[in-house]
Amino acid sequence: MSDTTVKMRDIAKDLLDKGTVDYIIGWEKGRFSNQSPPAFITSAAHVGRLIWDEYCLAGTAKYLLDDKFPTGKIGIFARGCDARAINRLIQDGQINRENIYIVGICCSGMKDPATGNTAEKCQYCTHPNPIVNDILLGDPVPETNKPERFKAIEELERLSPDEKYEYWSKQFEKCIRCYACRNVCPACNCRECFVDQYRVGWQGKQNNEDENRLFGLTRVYHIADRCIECGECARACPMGLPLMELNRKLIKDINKLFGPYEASMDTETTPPLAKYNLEDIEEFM
Amino acid sequence: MKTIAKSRINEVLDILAKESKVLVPMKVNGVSKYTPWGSEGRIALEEVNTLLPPKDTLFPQTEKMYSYKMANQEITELNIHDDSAPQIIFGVRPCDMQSIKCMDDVFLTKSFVDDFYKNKREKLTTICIGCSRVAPTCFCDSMGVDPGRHEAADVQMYDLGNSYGIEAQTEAGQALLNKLQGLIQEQAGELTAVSCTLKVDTSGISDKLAKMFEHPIWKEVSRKCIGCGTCTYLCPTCYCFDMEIKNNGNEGYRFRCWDSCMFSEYSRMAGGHNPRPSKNERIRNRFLHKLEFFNERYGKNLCVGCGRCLSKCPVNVDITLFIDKIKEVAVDEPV
Amino acid sequence: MDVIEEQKWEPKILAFCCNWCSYSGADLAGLNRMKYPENIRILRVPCSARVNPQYILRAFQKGADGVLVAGCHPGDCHYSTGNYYTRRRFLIMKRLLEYSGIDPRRFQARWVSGAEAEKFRTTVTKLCEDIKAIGPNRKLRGLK
Amino acid sequence: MSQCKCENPLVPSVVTVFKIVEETPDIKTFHISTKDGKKPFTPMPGQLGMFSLLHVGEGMFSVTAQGENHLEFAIKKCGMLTDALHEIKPGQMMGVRGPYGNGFPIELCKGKDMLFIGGGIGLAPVRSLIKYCFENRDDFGKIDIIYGARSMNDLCFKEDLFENWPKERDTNVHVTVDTGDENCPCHIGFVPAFLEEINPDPTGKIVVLCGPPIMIKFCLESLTKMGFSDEQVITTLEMRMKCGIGKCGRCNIGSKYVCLDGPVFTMAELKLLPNEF
Repeated sequence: MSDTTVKMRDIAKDLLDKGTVDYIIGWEKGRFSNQSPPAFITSAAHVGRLIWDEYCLAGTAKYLLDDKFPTGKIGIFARGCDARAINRLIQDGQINRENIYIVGICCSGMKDPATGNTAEKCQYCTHPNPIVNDILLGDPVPETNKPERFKAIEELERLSPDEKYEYWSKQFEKCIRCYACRNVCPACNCRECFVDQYRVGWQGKQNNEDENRLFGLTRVYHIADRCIECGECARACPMGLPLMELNRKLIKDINKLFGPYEASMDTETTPPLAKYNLEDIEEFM
Repeated sequence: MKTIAKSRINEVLDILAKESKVLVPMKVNGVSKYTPWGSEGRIALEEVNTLLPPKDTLFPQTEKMYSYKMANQEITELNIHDDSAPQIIFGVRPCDMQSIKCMDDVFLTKSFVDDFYKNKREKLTTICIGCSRVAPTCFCDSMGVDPGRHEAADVQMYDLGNSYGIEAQTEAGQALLNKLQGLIQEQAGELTAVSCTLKVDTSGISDKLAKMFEHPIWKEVSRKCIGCGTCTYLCPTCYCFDMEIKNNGNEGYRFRCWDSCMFSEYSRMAGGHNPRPSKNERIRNRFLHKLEFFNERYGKNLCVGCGRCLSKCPVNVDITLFIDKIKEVAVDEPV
Repeated sequence: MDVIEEQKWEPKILAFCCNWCSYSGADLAGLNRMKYPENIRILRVPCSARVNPQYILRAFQKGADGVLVAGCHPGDCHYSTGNYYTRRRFLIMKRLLEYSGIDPRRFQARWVSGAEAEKFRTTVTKLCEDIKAIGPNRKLRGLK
Repeated sequence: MSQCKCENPLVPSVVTVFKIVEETPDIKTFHISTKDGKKPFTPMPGQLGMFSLLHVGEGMFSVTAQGENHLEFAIKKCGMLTDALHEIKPGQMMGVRGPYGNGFPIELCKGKDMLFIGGGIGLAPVRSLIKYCFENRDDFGKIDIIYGARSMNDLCFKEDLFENWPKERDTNVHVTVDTGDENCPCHIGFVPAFLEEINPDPTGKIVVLCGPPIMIKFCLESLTKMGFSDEQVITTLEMRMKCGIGKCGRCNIGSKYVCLDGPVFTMAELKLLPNEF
């Protein structure tokens, strides 16, 4: 059992015993050794279920939406990505910072359950240390800007329009429209998704490459300036669509056009597409 | 026993593909699924199970039902769409074979017969390959499926190492074997029985669940569900569908497409009322459908133990853990 | 599309025009009897910022061969700042469309004031010529 | 016109709407028959038909009445399809398929006194059985009809309520509205309260109850108080139905499918089902 697991359980026990939190969201072991899904611990007697290992891949923050108006505080274990996700939800007016107690965990990356290598979502992580927390576990992990995370995007940009279209056709052909990408995404926090607004008819229900593409492109644009690069969408996708190649394209462009910006590093900075600058680049003259 | 050398499988498929579409487990674009023989991709018989189930063959994710044309108030055309054609599905595993049986129950029995399904089913020949090894997520034998064979297949094959044992189980299967005469040898072969490493005890679970509709366990089980449709779309037996229209000016078509009981929109009525408003009710409906409701109606579980949802659920909502948990619960405990 | 249909093909171009400038500009073009291609279908919107980027995708999906978003010049927005947001949004959207493989010539955003009838005409004429040159759009069509 | 001859249960047959009656501002009754003037199918009272405006969508509605050569559907405006339906004019062609569902248990009702309770559009399914009773008047005892709507304007089937039905032998029609002024010709008050005022005798009686959920709830309480048993009360359910033939899976309540095993249930049957509707 790792050192962090022990500390995690101690903290959870303490928080639950003292009544600081009503319940705490962390991770537990699944059926198999390469599964550590989210867990909800409601009493100090069950803190032994909590675990911290290299398979704690799933995000915890999105669950805060299931309990927007809690009776007491919600405890939550948060890695770097979860902390930014929490900021995201706060900034989007979904949850209240006062309602949550954040136990930050400095995270040195998780493993892909299928291969045992570093998970893709962690490979390009720029903020492994929780930027917002009430208490911090573990020693901060060195952070780098990882400009190499845009390499795949640059390569794609070099293709001709038809080649690009072909590439994305091959990807969207695979999509089964299970909406796992949307449901794990902390930026996808609309009360009602455009997909479900069936009376408006934004999205056809038939599964074909083009409807799938319409979904993919619309979703990525919806979260354009709010994507926190947690990589959950691509991880959750059962069909292995490289969804972060879409998100990062927008992030790259936003940075280039409107200046350096990282979503949800705080809860105050207005996202770039929700503001403007008189001096913005002019291409539409 | 009649056998076919593994090295000659491509020839087998070539022969079969002359007369009808042959679907083979292939890895295409990183996804393993039943793919028409001859298309780009790599044959993936070594994988225990394909990522996408074979249900698409009989019940496509999007299926055109009929097209229409209108002129003002008048309907000038209404044409039923039937794209059924002879198909052979090769290399179906016993669990997926069982799933076809479940779908047969749904679409072909109980007062109405679904013609779209029936047309395709009647033209389908199934070739099942018994499993010689199992994946850690396999639990078909707990669901009453023999991993080595399935009696409903037209042709049953057995993995004998360097060759496949092959036998016809129906007339259609025999007709198919007749076409392969030149490739079939007579050879002694030893069948090795396999069993799943993952076991669950499903005895009496249906009756027990029948008493647990209001049990607090649902809240606990559903809590980590994120409400996506991965489990239902990868499930070989989930057959729920929606029917929608694609209209373009004066013409259009009506299609049906897979739908998922995990989606909030699924049970919402026109007036806005939703009998299953939260994931609590939705998870309950899915698990009860798999293990109780279907049993009551058709006398079998709607879970075949293929293990796809176990490995692909983004948050590992695990039906086997659920079954274990149900076993432990005392039903009479105060709610 | 077979060969004969291809020869008969005329592009369908959808132009979102803001009510206060570009629509007036188009109107003025009409009043002045300026001739511009009949391939343009104008859809009047209260402000160019009203144009949800998904409308562009939807337009292509429903059969448009080209899409134009036209609004007031920056600084002239009837609602003071609407077109500044438009500018940001479509800078990004344009690049996303291009990235997903849509020919960048098929989507354009332009500032056209109420007095710029001539600019409206040249813009749509040019757009129409461009689209005619690259042929019918087959992408995003939901035909498969 | 190419019309399909085969009997695919998921494909509608083409019918023409030849008459539209505006019952209330938001309820219209549509009279349909096939192109050659026939009835598309012959439903039992309480059975359903899938009604489709091909370019908009399909919806399941109960057949409210049938004639020699036509079917009638009363439809309230409350969604995408019904909004579109309210816009159509006589002569419109559309699709219909059916009949679906179990219908009212006629055998159970035969020889009994009948009490019909309807609220708003809830009279539509009940009306098919009321009409059946009058057509086979000798098979049934005394008939009471209690019907309520929000206001005088919202009463549907006014001709039946005020002209046709009261003339029938051994029949009482009680109409109430939620709100009305002193000139209002009918009773003012909610259906459950009115029911208690009328205070019917449970002996040898079958109650058919249909209306908004809240009305059903309070009527049931009143009926139980008056001594009606669950076996005596019949109601019909609303559920989201798509295929109508027990395949698509969305109208299930437990292992029952409303489109096949329902929509008509006795209260006793309903109490055995999981509480999820």
